[in-house]
Amino acid sequence: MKLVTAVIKPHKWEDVREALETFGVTGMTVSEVSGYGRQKGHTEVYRGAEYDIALVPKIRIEIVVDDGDAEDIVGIITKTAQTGRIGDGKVWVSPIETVIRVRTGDKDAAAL
Amino acid sequence: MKLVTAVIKPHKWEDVREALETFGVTGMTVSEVSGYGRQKGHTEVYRGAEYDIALVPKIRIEIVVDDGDAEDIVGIITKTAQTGRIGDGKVWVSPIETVIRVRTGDKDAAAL
Amino acid sequence: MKLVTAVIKPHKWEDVREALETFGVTGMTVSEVSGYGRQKGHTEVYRGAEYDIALVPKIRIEIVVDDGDAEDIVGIITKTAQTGRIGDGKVWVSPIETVIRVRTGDKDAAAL
Amino acid sequence: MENGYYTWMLVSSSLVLLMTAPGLALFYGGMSRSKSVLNMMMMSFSALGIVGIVYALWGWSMSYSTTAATVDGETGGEVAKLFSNPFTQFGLESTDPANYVFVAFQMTFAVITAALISGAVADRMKFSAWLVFVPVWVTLSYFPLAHMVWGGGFLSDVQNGLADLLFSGDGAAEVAPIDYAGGTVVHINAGVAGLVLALLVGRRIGFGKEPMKPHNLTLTMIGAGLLWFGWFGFNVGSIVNLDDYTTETGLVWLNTTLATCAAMLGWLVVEKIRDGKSTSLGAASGVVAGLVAITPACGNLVPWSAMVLGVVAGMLCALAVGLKYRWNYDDSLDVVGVHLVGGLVGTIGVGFLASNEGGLLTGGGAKQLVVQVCVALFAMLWSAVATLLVGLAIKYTMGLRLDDEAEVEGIDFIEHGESAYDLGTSGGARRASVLGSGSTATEVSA
Amino acid sequence: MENGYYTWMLVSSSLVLLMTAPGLALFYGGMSRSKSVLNMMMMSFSALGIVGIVYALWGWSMSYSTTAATVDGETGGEVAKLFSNPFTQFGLESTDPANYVFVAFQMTFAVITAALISGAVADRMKFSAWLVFVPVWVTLSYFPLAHMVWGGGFLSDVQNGLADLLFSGDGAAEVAPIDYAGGTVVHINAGVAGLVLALLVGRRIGFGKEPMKPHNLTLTMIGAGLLWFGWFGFNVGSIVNLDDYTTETGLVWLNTTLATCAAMLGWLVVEKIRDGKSTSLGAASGVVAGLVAITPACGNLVPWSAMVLGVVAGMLCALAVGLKYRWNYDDSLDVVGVHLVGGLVGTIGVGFLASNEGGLLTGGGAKQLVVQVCVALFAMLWSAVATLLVGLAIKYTMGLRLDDEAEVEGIDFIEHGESAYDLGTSGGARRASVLGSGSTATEVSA
Amino acid sequence: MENGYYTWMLVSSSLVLLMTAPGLALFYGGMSRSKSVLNMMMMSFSALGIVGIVYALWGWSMSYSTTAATVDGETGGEVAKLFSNPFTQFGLESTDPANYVFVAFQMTFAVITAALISGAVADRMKFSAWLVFVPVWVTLSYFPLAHMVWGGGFLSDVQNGLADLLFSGDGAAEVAPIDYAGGTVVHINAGVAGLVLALLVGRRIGFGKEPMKPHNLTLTMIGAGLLWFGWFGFNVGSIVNLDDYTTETGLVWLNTTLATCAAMLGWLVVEKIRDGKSTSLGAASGVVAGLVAITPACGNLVPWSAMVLGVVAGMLCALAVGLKYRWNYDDSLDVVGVHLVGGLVGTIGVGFLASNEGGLLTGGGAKQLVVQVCVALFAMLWSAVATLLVGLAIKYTMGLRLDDEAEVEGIDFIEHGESAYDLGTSGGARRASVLGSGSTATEVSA
Ligand SMILES: Nc1ncnc2c1ncn2[C@@H]1O[C@H](COP(=O)(O)OP(=O)(O)O)[C@@H](O)[C@H]1O
Ligand SMILES: Nc1ncnc2c1ncn2[C@@H]1O[C@H](COP(=O)(O)OP(=O)(O)O)[C@@H](O)[C@H]1O
Ligand SMILES: Nc1ncnc2c1ncn2[C@@H]1O[C@H](COP(=O)(O)OP(=O)(O)O)[C@@H](O)[C@H]1O
Repeated sequence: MKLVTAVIKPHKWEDVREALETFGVTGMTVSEVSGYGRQKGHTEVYRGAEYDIALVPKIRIEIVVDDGDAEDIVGIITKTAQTGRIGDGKVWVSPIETVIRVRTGDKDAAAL
Repeated sequence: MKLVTAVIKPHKWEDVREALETFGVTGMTVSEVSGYGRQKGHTEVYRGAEYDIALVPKIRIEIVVDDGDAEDIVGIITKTAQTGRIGDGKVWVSPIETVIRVRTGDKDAAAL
Repeated sequence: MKLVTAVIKPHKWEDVREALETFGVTGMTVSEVSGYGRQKGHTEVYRGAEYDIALVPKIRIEIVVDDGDAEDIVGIITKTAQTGRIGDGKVWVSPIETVIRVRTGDKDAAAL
Repeated sequence: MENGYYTWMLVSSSLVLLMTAPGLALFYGGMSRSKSVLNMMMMSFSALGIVGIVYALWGWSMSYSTTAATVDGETGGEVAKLFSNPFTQFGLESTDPANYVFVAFQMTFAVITAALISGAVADRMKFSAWLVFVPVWVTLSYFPLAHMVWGGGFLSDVQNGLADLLFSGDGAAEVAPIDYAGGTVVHINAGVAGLVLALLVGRRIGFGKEPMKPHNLTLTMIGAGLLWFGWFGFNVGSIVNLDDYTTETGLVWLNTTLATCAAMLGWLVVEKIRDGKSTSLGAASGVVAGLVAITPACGNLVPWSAMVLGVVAGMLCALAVGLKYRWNYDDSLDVVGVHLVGGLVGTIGVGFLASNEGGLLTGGGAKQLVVQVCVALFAMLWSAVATLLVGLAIKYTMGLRLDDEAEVEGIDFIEHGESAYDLGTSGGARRASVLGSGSTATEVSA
Repeated sequence: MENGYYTWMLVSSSLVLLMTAPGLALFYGGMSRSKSVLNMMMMSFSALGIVGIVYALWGWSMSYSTTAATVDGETGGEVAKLFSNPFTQFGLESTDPANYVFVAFQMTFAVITAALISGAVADRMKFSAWLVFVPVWVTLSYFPLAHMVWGGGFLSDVQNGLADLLFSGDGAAEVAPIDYAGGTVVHINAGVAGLVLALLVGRRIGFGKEPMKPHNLTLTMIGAGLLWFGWFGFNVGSIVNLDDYTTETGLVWLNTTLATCAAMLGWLVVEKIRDGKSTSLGAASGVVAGLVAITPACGNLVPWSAMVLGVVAGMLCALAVGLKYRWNYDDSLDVVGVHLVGGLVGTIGVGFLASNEGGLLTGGGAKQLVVQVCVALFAMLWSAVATLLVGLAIKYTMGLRLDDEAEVEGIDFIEHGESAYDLGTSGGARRASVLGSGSTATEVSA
Repeated sequence: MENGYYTWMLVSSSLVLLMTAPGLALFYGGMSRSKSVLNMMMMSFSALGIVGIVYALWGWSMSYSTTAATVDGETGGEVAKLFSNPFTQFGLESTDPANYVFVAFQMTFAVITAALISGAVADRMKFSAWLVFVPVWVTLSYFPLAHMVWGGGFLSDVQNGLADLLFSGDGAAEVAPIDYAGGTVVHINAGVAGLVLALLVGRRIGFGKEPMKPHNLTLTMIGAGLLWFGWFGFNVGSIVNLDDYTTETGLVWLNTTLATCAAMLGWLVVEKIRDGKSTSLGAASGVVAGLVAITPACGNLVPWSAMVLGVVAGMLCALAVGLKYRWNYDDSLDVVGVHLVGGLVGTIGVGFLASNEGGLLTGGGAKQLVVQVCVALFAMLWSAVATLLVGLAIKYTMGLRLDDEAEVEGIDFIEHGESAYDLGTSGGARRASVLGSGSTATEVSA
C-alpha cells in the first residue's frame, strides 16, 4: 500500500475532490495547514505596525491507496491542482505496511 | 521504528487515549482533521439556500512506536474506536527510519 | 527522498524556521497540533468545575528533503527547538518514494 | 402623565427587551458549547417572539385587568386573588392607550422570565417542546404570580392576602410584602421552573464526566454587560411612587449598581479562596447574581445595605453553582444557582435590611422577614407545581428531549440545520474554512 | 419645547446611530464570510462617517430648509416639491439650535439608509468606490425623497403633490400618504438601490455554486437584537403629534414589538414547512423583516393589525430571499428580499389596515391604498434612476469592483490589509495562532 | 428638579456604565491576543466593581462634598482647592438623595478613567497588582483632579485657582478653564497614567519583534460602536446650564457626532496615504480619537469647528500611535496615542476654536489658549506624580508583572485559569474542540 500526501491551494480542493471521486477514490483525510515556500505571504498593517505573514493557507490531503493506483492518483492531483502559478504545492508518495478499517477490521485493499 | 496513524471519530478520542495509556503508550500527536468517505456529511440551510457539507470531523492520531508494539497498538485502537457504524475510520502503519527526542537528542527506542 | 516530521513547542517555531532558511530549506508544510506526553497539560476552572486539559499545543513541521540533507536538518531542528524542558518534542524521518511539484510536474530533487 | 417619567418608561421598556435579545442570549450562548450556541440563543429569541404575542393577547389581562381589591375595598372576587380575567382586555382591545407603555414594560418582564429558564436545559431540549412549553408556562405560572404580587392579588398587601393572613391590618396587611422589581415573580419563579424542567429533561450525556466548558466567554462578557445596562430599566423603571421620582430613581440606580459591584467582588473572592484564581466567568456570574439579588430590594435599601446584600449574594451564589455536581442534577447554566438562590437572597435579605426600620437588622422586628419568607415559599410552590404540570404533559406527549445520537451530533445542526461558526483555520482565518462548508448552494424549491 | 419629549429625542437619535454602528455592521458582518467581515463592517462605519458630515453640510438643508407649501399656503416653488435649497442652511450655519436635535435624529436616518445598501454588494465592491457612491447617492436619492415625504414635498399631502393629484382636497390632498418612520424613504429606497447596485456590480465569483454561508451567526444575532433596540428610537422617535405624546408613543412601541414578534414567528414557520427546520438566521431575518414592515405603519395600526402585518411580512420576506437564486442576481445579504419587500408590505399594507377606518379592510375604502401604492411606485422609480446614474458613473470611471484574484484572496486583506480573526487552533485557542501571523512588527516609516 | 432633564441623567449614567462594560472591555479585548482577551476584559470589569464601591465610600465626598469657594465667596480652605473632605459624605450617609443621580453619573466617569489605563499594560500585569492599583490610583489622581476641575477647585475658575492666578478677574478667573466632559480629568489623566505604568511594568516579551496583532477585530468594532453610543451620555449628560437644556444638549450631541465622523475619516486618510490601505482598526481608533478630542470641547464649539477639531484629532492620533515603536515603550493598546494625544488636542484645541469669540482663531485672543495649556500641563504633572507613587509602591512590594514563562503561556490561563474560546476546528466548528478541552469535570471541594 502507498500513502499519497498532497499539499494544494485551498480553492483547488473542490476540483481535486471531484476528480478523485470520478477516478474512484472512496475516501481521504484532509486538513488545513500552512505552507512555507517560494510563494511569499503578505503584509498586514495594524495601527501603523507592519506584520509579515510568512505562511500561506494550504489544504493537505492524505490518501491511502493500492500500489497500482498511486501513480494515477498522483497524476490526477497534479493535473487538477495546477494553476501554473507559484504555490501550487507538492505531492509525495510514501510506503505503507498495512491499513485497517476500524469498523470491520478489514486489512489493506479490503480496508479502503 | 514504526509510525501508526489513526483517523477516528471525535467522540471516541477519550476512550482511545485511555486504552493506549493503559497499554503504556507514553506519547502521541493529535490533530483535528476532516474526513471524506462512505460516511456522508449533511445539509445545512441558510435563508433557503442548501449547503451540502461533504466532510465529517475526525481526529487524527500519530504514534511513533517500537516495531514490536505496532501490531498491539493498532489492535487496541481498532478495538476501542469501533462503533460498528460507517465512518469509524482507518489505521495505517508506515516505516520510520529514526526518531529523536528534541530535549535530549536520544534516538529511537530511547526517544519515546 | 526523505520526509522529516518534527513536533515542537509553538514559541520555537520562528527560530526553527530561520535556522532552516539559513541552511537552505526552501519550503515546508506546518500545522497546529496537540501533543500528549510527559509534559502534562493544566487545569481550568469554570464555576467551580475543574477541567483537566490533557493536551498541549504543538507545531508540526513536514519537510521533504534529499536523502543527503535529512541528517543535517534533523540536527538543526533538534538544536534550535531545544529548551531542555520536558515537552520539547520529537523529530522523525521516514522514506519517501517520490515527490512532485504540482506547478511544473518536476520530480524528486527537482521538485523541491 | 408627566412626560419625563413617561419617557423613562419608554427607555426602560426598550432596555428590558434588550436584556433578552441579545443580552441573555449572549450570556447563555457563550457558556454553551459551540455545537449548541445557536439553539441557546434561539430559546431566548423565540421566547421573545412567543411571549410578546401572548402577553398582548391575554397576559396583560390576566395580570392587571381586575384586582382583588380596588381602592374602595370592593373586591374582584376570591379567584381574582390568583389571576384576573384573561378576556376582559383580550388583545388589548379595551385597554386604555395611556396604559400601553405599562403593557410594554410588563411584557418585557414576562419575556425574560421565560427565557431565563432555557439555561437549565441547554444542549438537549427539543426546540418544538420549548415552543410549546413557553406560552403554557407563562400562562400558568408567570401571569398568575405577576397578578398576585403586583396586580393586587394574594401576594400583595390585599385584604385576606397572604401577608394580611399573617399579620392582619385594617383593610390591608399590616406589613406589605416587598418585591420591588421581581425577585419572586421573575427570579425565584424562573429558578424553580429551571430546576423542575432540568429534572424532567434529565442530565446531558456525559454530564460531570465529559468537559462542557464555555465555548466563547467574550460573548458571555458582552451579555453580562448588556444585562447590567438593561437592568437599569428593569429596576429603575419599576418605580411606583411618582412623587419621589427624582429621589427614588436615583436611589434605585445607585443600589442596583452598588449591589452588583459588591456581588462581582464577592464571587471573585470566593473563587480566589476556593480555586486559587478569579475567573472572568466568575465576574460575569457575580454581576448577574448581584442584579438578581438587588431586584426585589432595590427600593428598600440604602447604599451601605445594598453593598452588604450584594456581597452576600455574590458569595452564596458562587458556592451554590457547585451543588449540581454534588446532587447530580444538570442545571446546565446555573439557573438555580444564580436566579433561585440570588432571588431568595434578595427577597429574604430585604426582610433583614429594609430601610426605615423595616428589617430585622434595621430595627423593624421580624414581621417583614416572616412575610418575605412566606411569600417566597408560596411563589416557589406555585412555580414548581405549574412547571411540573406543563413539563409532564409535554414529556408524555411530544417528548421533551432529543435522542442521544442527535444530542452528540449537536443540537444546532439537528434542530436548526446550522453551524454557528465557519472561521476556517488557515492563515489566521483569513478565509472561510473551505473544509467546513459544502460544495453547492442550491435554492430549496419552495 | 417639552423636556420629556426632548429627552426622548436625544435618546432616539443615539439609538438610531447605534443601529448602524455596531448594529447593522454586526448583522451584515456575521452573514458574510470570514474573509469579508471587516469590509462589511467598514461599509457601515464609513457610511456613518461620510453621511454624518454630508448631512450637516447640505443634507438637512436639502431635506427641510424650505417646504413646498408653508402653513399659509405660500409655496417655495415647484422645485421645492423635489428638494429644498442645499445652501440656505449649508453647514447648519443658519439653523435654529432648537432644531439641532431634529438634525441629529434625521442625520442618523440618512446614515443607516446608505449603510443598508452595502448588504447587496458584499465581498466584491471596491472600498474606494463605496466611499464615492455613498455621498453622491444620499444627495441624489435620499435627501430628495426625505424632503418629498417629510419635508412637505411631492409625496406629502401638499397641494399638487402626488396624493393631491390623485384625490384632490381643498389646499391639500384628501388622503395624506402614510409613512410614519420611513418605509419609502429608508427601506424601499435602500432596497431598490441595493438591487440596482448588485446588478451593476455583478455576481460574486462562484455565486450559487460555491458555499457562501454566514461565518459567525452569533454576530448576526447580536446585530438583530441591537437593531430591534435601536428601532424603538427609529419608530417611536418619529412621533409627530406631541399632544398625544403619552398615548401615541406607547402605541408605536407596542405595534413595533408585536409586528416584530409576529414576523419572527412567521419566518420560522415558513422555514419549518419549506426546509424542515427553523433557523437562527431565520429568526434574526424575521426580526428585521418585521421591523422594516412596521416602520411606515407603526402609528396607524392597532395591536391586532400590527400582528397581522408582521406575520405577513415575515412570511413574504422568507419566501422572497429565495428569488435571487431563481433570477440569478447576487443581492448577497438580501437587501431586496428584506428591505424592499418588507418596505412594500408595510407601505402598502397600511393601505389595507390603517386604523380609524383608514384602510380598505378597516372600512376606509380604497383611496388610502391607491395613494400608498402610487407613492411606493414613485419612490422606487426615483431611487432606481438615481442609483443607476451614480452607479454607472462610477463603474465607467474608477470602476465598481475588485478584480477576480483579489476577490478570491479576500476583500478584508486586499482592501484593508487586515484579517478579522487570529484565534489560533491549538489547545482550545489558548494562544494566538503562531502560524496565522507574521514574524516581525516594524513601524511603518511615516 | 425638572423630570425631563432628570430622566436624561438616568439614561446618561446607564450609558456611561455601558461604555466600560462591555464597551471598553470589547474595544480592548479584541485588540489583545487570544491568550489575553479575558484578562483584558477583566481589567475593565474589575475596575467597575472596585471603583463603584470606592466612589460611594469616599470618591464622591473627595470630589464634591466641599468646594474651595462657595457661592458667597466663603472658602473651604486652601486644601479644598485640591480635594474635599473624604469623610463628610463617607458612604453617602449624609448625601442628599436628590443628588444620587449625580453620584451615579460621576461614579461611572471614575470607573472608565481607571479602566482606560489597562490598555497600556495588556498581557503582562499581575491581576492582583491591578486590583490594588485601581482604588489607590483613583484616590490619589482621579478624585483630586475631578475636584479641581469640576468641584470648584484649583483648575476651575475659583479665586486663586490656576486660571485666576494667570488672569485674575474679580472674585474669580477672568477666563474660566474649559473642560466640558473630561478632557483633562478623564483622558489626559488616563493617558499619562497609562504611559507611566507602561514604563514601570516594562515591555512585553517580544515587543516590536513578535507579532502582537488584534485577535478579533469584530469585538473591537462592537466596542467602538458601544463607546460612541455611550459617549452621548458622557458628553450630553455633562450639561451644566439647564436653562439651555433643549438647545445646548442638541448642540453637544451634534458636535460629538460630527467630530467623531471627521476623526474617523481623518484617521483613514492618514492610513491610506501612509500604509496604502485604510483599516477597520483605523476606523474604530479614529472613532475613539474623535470622541476623546471632542469631550472637553463639545459645549464650546459649533458644527464646523467640531468637524475641524475632529479631523485634526483623527490625523494626529493616527500618527501618534506609531511613536511607541520609535521610542520603544510598550503602550500596548495606545492609551497614550489615543487618549493623551486626543485629550490634548481637545483641551488645547478649544483654546483656538471656542465659539462666541472665545478662541484664538475665533477672535478671542490668546488668554483661553494659555489657560487651557496650563491646565493641561498641571493635570499631566499631577497624574504623572500620583501614578508614579502608586506604581513604584506596588512594584517594590507585591510586584507589578508576571514572570516571563507565565507571560508566554498566556495571562488568561495563568491569572484566571480560563481560555476565551473553545471553538473546535473540524466541520466548521460544529462541535467544541475535543482536543482543546479536558477529560473530566469534577466539582472543586468547597
Ligand atoms: N520541501 C518541502 N516539504 C514539504 N512541503 C513543502 C516543501 N516545499 C514546499 N512545500 C509545500 O508546497 C507549497 C508550495 O511550495 P512553493 O515553493 O511555495 O511553490 P511551488 O511548489 O509552486 O514551487 C508550500 O506552501 C508548502 O506547503
Ligand atoms: N483511502 C483513504 N485514505 C485516507 N483516509 C481515508 C481513506 N478512506 C477513508 N479515510 C478516512 O476514514 C474515515 C472513515 O471512512 P468511511 O469510508 O467514511 O467509513 P468506513 O471506514 O467505516 O468505511 C474517512 O472519514 C476518512 O477520514
Ligand atoms: N510516541 C510518540 N509519537 C508521536 N508523537 C509523540 C510521541 N511521544 C511524544 N510525542 C510528541 O512529542 C511531544 C513532547 O513529548 P513529551 O513526552 O511531552 O516530552 P519529551 O519529548 O521532552 O519527553 C508530545 O507533546 C507529543 O506531541
